[in-house]
Amino acid sequence: MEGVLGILERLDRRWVFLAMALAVAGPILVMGITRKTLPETPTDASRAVFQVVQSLPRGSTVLLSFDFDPGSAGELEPMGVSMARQCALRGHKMVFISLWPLGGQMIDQTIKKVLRADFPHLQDGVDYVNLGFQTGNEQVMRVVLTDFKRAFPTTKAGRATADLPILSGIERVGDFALLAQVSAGYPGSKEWVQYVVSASGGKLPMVSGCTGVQTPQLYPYFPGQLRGLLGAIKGAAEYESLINAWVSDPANAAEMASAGADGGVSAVIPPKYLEAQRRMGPQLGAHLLMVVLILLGNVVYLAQRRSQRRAAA
Amino acid sequence: MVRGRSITSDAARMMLPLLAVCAVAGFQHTLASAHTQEIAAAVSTEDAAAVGAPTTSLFTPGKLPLAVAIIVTSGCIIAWMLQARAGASMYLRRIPALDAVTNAVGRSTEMGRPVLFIAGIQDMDNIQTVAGITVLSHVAKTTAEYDATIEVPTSRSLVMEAAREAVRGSYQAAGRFDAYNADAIRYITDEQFGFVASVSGQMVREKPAACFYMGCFFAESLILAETGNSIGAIQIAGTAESSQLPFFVAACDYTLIGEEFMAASAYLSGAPDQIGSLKGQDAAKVIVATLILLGVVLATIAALNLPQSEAVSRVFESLKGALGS
Amino acid sequence: MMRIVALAIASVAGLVMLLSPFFPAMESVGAQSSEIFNVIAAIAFILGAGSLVKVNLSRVGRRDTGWGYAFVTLLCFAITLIVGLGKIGVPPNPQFAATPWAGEKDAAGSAFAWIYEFILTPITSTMFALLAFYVASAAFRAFRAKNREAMLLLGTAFIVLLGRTFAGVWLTGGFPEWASGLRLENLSMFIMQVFNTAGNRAIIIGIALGVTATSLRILLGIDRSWMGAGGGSA
Amino acid sequence: MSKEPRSPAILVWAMIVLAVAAVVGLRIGLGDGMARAYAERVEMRVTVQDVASPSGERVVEWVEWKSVSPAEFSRAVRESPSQDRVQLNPANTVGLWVAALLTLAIFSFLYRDNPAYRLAEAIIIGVSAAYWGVIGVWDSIVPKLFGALAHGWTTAHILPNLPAPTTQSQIGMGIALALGILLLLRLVPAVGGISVWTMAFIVGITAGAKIISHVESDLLAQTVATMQPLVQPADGGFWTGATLWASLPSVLVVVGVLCCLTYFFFSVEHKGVVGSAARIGIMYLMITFGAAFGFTVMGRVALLSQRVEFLLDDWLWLIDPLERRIVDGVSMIVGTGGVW
Repeated sequence: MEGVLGILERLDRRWVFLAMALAVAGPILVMGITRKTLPETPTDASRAVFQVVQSLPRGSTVLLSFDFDPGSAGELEPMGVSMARQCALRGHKMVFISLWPLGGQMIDQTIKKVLRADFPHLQDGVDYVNLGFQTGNEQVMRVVLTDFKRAFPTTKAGRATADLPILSGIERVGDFALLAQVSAGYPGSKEWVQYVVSASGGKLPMVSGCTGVQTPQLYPYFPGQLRGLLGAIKGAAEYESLINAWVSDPANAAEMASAGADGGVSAVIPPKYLEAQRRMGPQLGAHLLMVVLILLGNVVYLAQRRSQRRAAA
Repeated sequence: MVRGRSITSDAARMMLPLLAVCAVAGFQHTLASAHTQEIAAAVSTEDAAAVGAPTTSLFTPGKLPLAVAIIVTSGCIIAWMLQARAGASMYLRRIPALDAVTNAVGRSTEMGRPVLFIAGIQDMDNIQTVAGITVLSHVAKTTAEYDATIEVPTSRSLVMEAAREAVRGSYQAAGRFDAYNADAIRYITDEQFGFVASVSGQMVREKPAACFYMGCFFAESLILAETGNSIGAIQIAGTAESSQLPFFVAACDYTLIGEEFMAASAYLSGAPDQIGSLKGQDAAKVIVATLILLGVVLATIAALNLPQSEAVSRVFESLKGALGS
Repeated sequence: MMRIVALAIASVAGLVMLLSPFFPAMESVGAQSSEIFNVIAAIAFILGAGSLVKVNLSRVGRRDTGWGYAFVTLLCFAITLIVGLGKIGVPPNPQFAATPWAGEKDAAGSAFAWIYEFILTPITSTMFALLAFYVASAAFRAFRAKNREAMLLLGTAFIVLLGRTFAGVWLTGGFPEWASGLRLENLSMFIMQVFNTAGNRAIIIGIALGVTATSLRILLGIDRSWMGAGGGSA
Repeated sequence: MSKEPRSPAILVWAMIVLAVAAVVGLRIGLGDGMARAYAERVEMRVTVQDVASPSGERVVEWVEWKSVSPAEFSRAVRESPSQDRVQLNPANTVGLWVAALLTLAIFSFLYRDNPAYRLAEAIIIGVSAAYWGVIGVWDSIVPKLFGALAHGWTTAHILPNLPAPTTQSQIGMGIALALGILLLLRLVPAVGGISVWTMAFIVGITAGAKIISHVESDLLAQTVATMQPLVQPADGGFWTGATLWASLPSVLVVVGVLCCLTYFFFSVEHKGVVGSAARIGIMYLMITFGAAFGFTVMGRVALLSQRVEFLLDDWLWLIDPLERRIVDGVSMIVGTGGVW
């Protein structure tokens, strides 16, 4: 026993690093080859996101703000993909915007991955549109409060928004049925809540997905100003699993057919809709390692303290 | 330092005018509540004037609560600054992290290793960077006095300029201008992790004996603190980024949490009026706490089904209105 | 004299910013000031680049240990600058094909985009990924139950770590309904909504007061250390 | 912590490095190889107005290469072996190798500082400093400064659809240019001191603007948000366990905010009642930090996973979770002709 403790006490931190590398790479390799995922039990905050989108009347116009870039795409892209997918399944119209310079590209990727691939009948400009990035951070939010099209005069592709069919009934941000937002930092969820949701007097419901770092700062807003919250990759995986469960349920076959989802009800979920769930594998490995490390660290500490006390006595 | 008058009695004196101002603002809110919604929708943005007819009013409506809040908080701070300047004695509790600055610099001198100072990774338009630069000037004064070398890698060109200005001033004030080396304060790169890659490499090679991280930090906080830990440096951190505080708390010897960091420059200067401003901050905190308690009591009575609840609820709404929501 | 003018500039600029939200005529000053700042910061890059080049050139010139790395830095700096400013390899912008320089600086296929994708992104995101290793080392070394405060910190981290993976569900998912509040995922929610909310709120309020005081000290000219007034005392 | 590992440890590390090298070596020879990027040729053809030409317009033609997955390349070859629409993209293939080697170089810092890391560090400093300089020119100087002060020239050569500047923005950019030049005078030692004026302007606007934003969105908003009723009556009566339970969170929040604020007091000694409150406050803060730590770990691990996925998927072609290399049900990992 003394020997093990001695080793732990003098443990070079490189071994901790190696353990972390294995804890992350192992599950990625295994899950990458077997294509299996872990089951998810969704929390209230994630379930709320699913239900808010689900409860909107068919054909509502949803504003999706993708405020992130490739740096945090690992955590956030699956959220954006799932949001777009659920909106398409429910027949909602989607207006995509971004307040991050590279967000416009993230939107294009999502449109290609979800809408063009699985909902080919949806038309650009009628059922969805990418308005791209706009500089100005909170200033943009202030402008969309009164005049949405002034903040976004053209689409990302350069078309004028003034006569865009999808925006026909939209004058200000409050005219959208829902604000679905994905946030990597500033400007992000907090600013949308502060400048837009509060100013709309609570009339504009908002759901948000954010990185793990931001989650603690956003919890104070749930379930008040934020109707739903996806926290980190875990929230993304929960949300993904909720949609996948809905899609796999034969009871929803008719609705899916009317939404024009390609392929209909199928037991096999395409891998692109399992990304977040797959990434929970390395999370599990790493978290368990962290827990073990904290325990080991304290065992060492307590043993040291006991031997010090004995020496003092 | 001798203990001054108790803060509670000072705060009590502040309360009366404050409550009067709140009452006025609340009254204004109640009067305006009928059309507040429309005004809020229209005027809370700069576009009202641009989109609709230009507003004729000289003042932006709906901003009274903000003005009152700024006047009250600034008033507290200025009032105690003036008191301190007039010679009133001010007690200040010890902040161990700041008391450790001298020791850390002294240790660097003994070991013949440099002191590393990082003023965050944001530009001069972030107030934390400005606060970091003011702390830097105090640390630089100590290094000048102790004849230690100071290294200041920066992540922005403007910060480099400001840091050079501050350090040069400190060396001049300490009478050690000959020891000032502008090239020790240098720009690395704006890129967050490019900066960290360079600084952590530098730390491993030069092994500074003391590391200061004072400013706005994001994810790099832990890389810096862990690298500093692995080379056995004394580390003192201060930031107002609450998401990074846990990492500094876990990996540094001393951490200034939020407001403590903002107070560091005043504490280190030891000048009476700067210390007075800290006491003014405390008075503002008492006011905030009193308002919270008042609001909680009113909200609780309003939530209970008492006969008076409805009237209290109206008072509560006025109070919230006076505070701008 | 120079310093007094500087002090006056700071105070007047600050006062204008402070008053701008209250007067409709001045409302756009806020937005404009951030544009002015961005342009000044971009111009200031000349000074930063000057410092970078000077420090590295002198290393190469003196043949310091590791001067080769300084040379690599200079080379990469020059190449990226030329490629980016010259828009090398940038295809024409389909909408404005007649305008010579209208192509996006980082359009697909350009050299600048290649540098971004295959040099900048891998290095910076791998630096970022090092954090996963450092959190593990910090957890092993620093999260020790030395006192009550440290115990709270590590206990909370423990609950959240477990509560946010499958392990949490697996460990406490069997708790009966009346004790469902103790399930790890619900417990971590409770911590977030109560303790974390309170802690964060107080930090935010404190910072707001701290920022106000710091700014006032600067605007009133009491704290002049930023402009090299030596050690800060007025 | 950074003690040198003893010799058996070095042996273990050497074996790990060898194992990784062996996997890479095996991977190059196995199946359909590894780390290749493909692109599809897209011919671009745009007619633009040109007063110089007799017809009044001219045609601009160029070729763009759009990245496609390896599976798309295999499919294209299968359909028509002689096609040249989809091709190997040499630049991006080299790029994949560069990216992978740089990734490994940075990871090697975890073991210790070494020449590979120092090289990556030297590269990133040079590249990123220039990168941000270039961004500053194309995103700030050109559209804002040139756009306001030399609008005609900017629209003719760089940004054809840039809106005309307002007088206000022209004045603002004039100020910016003047202050920028003052700052650059730093390079002239005789008058360098004047650059402090620019700094004064920046520090002044920062200080003024931050008072407004912090008091408005932080101080006032958070104070009001804390004003919640302490008692949340639940169904089934007032003095019940349910009410008590429902009210607990709001009581804890209010107590917490007040105690944490007490901790931040500077001018009162932390003794007696104030001391107890401050101690409760620090406990709240520690729980807050613990929670933030736990959540942040999540994000950090996600980032590491992304890098590992890059190495195993894009570079080594060991896994294929997104099925980018599956052609007609056969994985290119195994090789379209070989066996795993």
